[in-house]
Amino acid sequence: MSRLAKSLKSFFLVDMVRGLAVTLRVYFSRKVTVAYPEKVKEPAPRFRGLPRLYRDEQGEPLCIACKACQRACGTNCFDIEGKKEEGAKLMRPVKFDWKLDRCSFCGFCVEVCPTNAIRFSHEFRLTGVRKDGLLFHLDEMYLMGEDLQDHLCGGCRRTT
Amino acid sequence: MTPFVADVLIPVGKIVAVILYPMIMVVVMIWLERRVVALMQGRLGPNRVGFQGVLQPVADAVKLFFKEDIIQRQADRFLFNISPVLVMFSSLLAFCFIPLGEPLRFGTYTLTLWIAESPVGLLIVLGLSTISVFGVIFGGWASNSKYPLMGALRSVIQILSYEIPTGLTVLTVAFVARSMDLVEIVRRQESSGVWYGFLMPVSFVVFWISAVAETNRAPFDLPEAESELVAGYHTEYSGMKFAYFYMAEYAHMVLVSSLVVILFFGGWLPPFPGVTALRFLHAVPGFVWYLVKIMFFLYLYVWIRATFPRYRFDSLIRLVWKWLIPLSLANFLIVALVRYLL
Amino acid sequence: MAFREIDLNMGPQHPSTHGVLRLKLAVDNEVVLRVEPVLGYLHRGMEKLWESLTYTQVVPLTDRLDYLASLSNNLAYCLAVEKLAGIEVPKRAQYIRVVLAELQRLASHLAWTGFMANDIGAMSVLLYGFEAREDILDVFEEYCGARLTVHGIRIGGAVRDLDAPLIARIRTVLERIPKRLADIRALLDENRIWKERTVGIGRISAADAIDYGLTGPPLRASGVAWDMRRDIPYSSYGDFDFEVPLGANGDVYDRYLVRLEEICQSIRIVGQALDGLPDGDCAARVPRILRIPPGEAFHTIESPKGVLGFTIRSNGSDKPERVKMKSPSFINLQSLEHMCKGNLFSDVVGILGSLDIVLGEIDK
Amino acid sequence: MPAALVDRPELRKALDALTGRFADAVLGGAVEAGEISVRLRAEILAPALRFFRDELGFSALEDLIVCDEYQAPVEGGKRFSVIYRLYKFPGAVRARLAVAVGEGGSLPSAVPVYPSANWAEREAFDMFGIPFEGHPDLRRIYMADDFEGHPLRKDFPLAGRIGGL
Repeated sequence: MSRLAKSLKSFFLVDMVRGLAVTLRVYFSRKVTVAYPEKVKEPAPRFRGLPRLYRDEQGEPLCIACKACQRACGTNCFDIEGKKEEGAKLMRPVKFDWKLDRCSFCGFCVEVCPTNAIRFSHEFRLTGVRKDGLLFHLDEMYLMGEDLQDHLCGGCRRTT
Repeated sequence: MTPFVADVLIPVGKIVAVILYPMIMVVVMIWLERRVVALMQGRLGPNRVGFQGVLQPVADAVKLFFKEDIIQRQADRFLFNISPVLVMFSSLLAFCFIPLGEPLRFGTYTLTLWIAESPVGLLIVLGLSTISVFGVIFGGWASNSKYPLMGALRSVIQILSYEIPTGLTVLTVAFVARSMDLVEIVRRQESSGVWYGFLMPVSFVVFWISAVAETNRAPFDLPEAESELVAGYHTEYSGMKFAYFYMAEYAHMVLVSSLVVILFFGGWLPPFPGVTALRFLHAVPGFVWYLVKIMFFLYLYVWIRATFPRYRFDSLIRLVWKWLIPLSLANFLIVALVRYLL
Repeated sequence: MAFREIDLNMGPQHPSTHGVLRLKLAVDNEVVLRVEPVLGYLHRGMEKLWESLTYTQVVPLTDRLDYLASLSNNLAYCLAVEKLAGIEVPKRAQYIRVVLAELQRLASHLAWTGFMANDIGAMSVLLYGFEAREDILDVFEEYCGARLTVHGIRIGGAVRDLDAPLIARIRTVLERIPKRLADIRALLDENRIWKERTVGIGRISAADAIDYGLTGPPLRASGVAWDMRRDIPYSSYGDFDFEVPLGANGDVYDRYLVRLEEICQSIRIVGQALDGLPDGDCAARVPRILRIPPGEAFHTIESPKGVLGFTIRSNGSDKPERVKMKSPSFINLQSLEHMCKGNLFSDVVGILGSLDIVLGEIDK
Repeated sequence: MPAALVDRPELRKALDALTGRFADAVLGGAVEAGEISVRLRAEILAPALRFFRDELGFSALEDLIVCDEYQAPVEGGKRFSVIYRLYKFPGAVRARLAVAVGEGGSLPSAVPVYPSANWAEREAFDMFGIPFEGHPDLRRIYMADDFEGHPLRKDFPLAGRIGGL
């Protein structure tokens, strides 16, 4: 570029006008953010939300209290106790405490589970209003996700 | 019309109006700024409170109103309290001299759309708006804290430096209009048929740049550069005192936009006042034209803020002393010469 | 009038110290005389913690070091463990790792561009950079379910295979980034204010940069061609054709240009890796409880911030004896005082931003 | 294996030069996986670093690693081994220098040779309590100044502080 063109460009603020044009174009173009509580960006299918215990089609719990997740967990989220009822074939958990405040959502528990009992839900709202609200017991582990919003923060509950 | 109405009610009404008008503009401006900046960044911006978030500034004000008013122990209480008032007062007072339109006639009574008209209105407005620098330096110094002090020092140097090109460009307008009366300047633009902004583009550009700098707005917002000085001279302020500084900044922007419109863009005149084919534009009330023009410049403020990085302090001062002052001086001489010859 | 020297505390709560860094500044009016970074506000004792975890359990914690480039941390740690344990990683897994690591570099550099511009005052660029980064985070979410602390690379390979829809998605993302980048460049490259704030600021010569141990883009901006991807290739980086962009002046503007050029190079690398994705497994078979005979391994990678290295010592058990991390931000931050001395206070913000530090990595 | 990591004769030559220079102060040396690995007596650390930098051209200090050999003390009961990793470029050659230091003993600072050792040594001092003589500013870097103990030592508890929670 010749010096003259350069100084002319500089004098007529060409660089500034180019910048202004960019912001003006974005002003009229599509917006990226969404109005959150009304519109929710759906998490990806593999999203690692709150982990949840699942039951099989007959409503039987899948968890056999093998504690594989407890051993795999690097942050000691789990406190599991199992018991074999008289005549039952499999062990069932009687205590399944899971601590949200310790969890790092690494996914080891889900990977090691031999019966696919513990899986990630799509619940991404993790805030609680009380500290004891971050400790989940056995019955709550089956509800985790959509059904468990009372447990967590009320501020951003979905309205739809 | 009874003397009571003419001498008491109307002046009081005008005084109320001159306080309300900038305040409403400030509220609109705060909403405009947050919304437009958001849209320019691909965000939605505040859209919760009221239709499209227009009541967001009100919500902000309510929040600030109920915030704890903190005066830190080492602060100079008197100056600390007086400075937000000083800043606010200086910009509001200047609005007394800003005409909003031609006088309206109701039978025999003439209602002027300004509180005070002075043959040197232009100088008074400029002078009053500069008083705010006292508020800034008092506030920065009285906070007894380092960031506010640095912000205040920057602000003083900046405002004082940019006064020079402002004064020089304003003088060119006064030369051409042969008046310093703001109403008269608009009338001259009507009679000459061309807005001074098109007649003297250099004056306009220099005035606009200096005006942005004087209102401490991006890209010249060094006194409150948030990435460096946290919040500049009002770092230690909270609650309504902070709101005063905040509103004063926006009121100042409205004031400067009004001045630009009056000096360079024909105030309340419709576009192309001299062209007879466009006479139909006169059907729209002058005040509407006036507001539209002011809004354009307020938009420009926001647009510039959303686009540019922030100047550094030394280059800011270099810009004014090495570029704007020589440019405005040359411009001043040329205009004076042309005016003398014609 | 002589102005008294002022001690100024910048941080640990300050808009532009990028976390909880505290800078003790001594300024004469606005001129910086001394800068002393005070660290430790985010110190979590990671290295101590790792000694009590199994090799596998350490991986998700490395996410929390440089949280803007968690996959790079995963990669560095896993490569070091694999070197120590002698695990052969399948070729396909290596390519997937390259794709992930380069996407992470893109995300980190885009976020940096935004932060940096925001520090200088151009606030729209922050959002533009983040918009492009968001696309990449969406890919990560699609890939393994998390956006920021991804935990996508495991010892022995990657967490899962790249399938056709995901590959197609990555390609569209790669096409979109240059458009966003063009916007950013139009706003900054030629802008007189941006140039005034960055050209010639925070200069460091090549010799000084090496002395201070600078790595990554700040070092390359000084004209030193040191890129671990090319010099000591790991994870099949030798298969790809890319350039190592170099600066000449070693100032903030050159660091900006080097990073932008690295974004373009990363796009090239990801494209090549996707094109040449070999068949095979996405991970080697590695026992979950990994026992490694006593030994020591040191492995470095080129993370977005610089040379990131892990030294791992094993003692025959399933837990490491000692893990030492060489964090690029920690070492790069050392040269801050050298770069800031004599500059104006405003420039400290820009220079600090240009180093691209992440406190999670500095404080460990 | 990349070309950079193949055993190279010049590395062996460099190692020979080192042993020739410092003779019995070099306790062990090897060239493995493309890097020089030597174990030195702490007394010759400073001249050895200077030798590596000035004569062998290792211009950068990559990392400084301290290991607490609590269970198996090295070299006559010395508790810590300190590893200096040097890097030479172009050429991508690495060197690993290991010295042993006992509890209460000290090492000469590497800062005069490699300025980048500054914070690394402060970190080693903070985490292991190894003093470096001649360091310009040896203070704790992560922990608070009044913190007791050195967290990365093996006898420091994982949770809590010295002397209980």
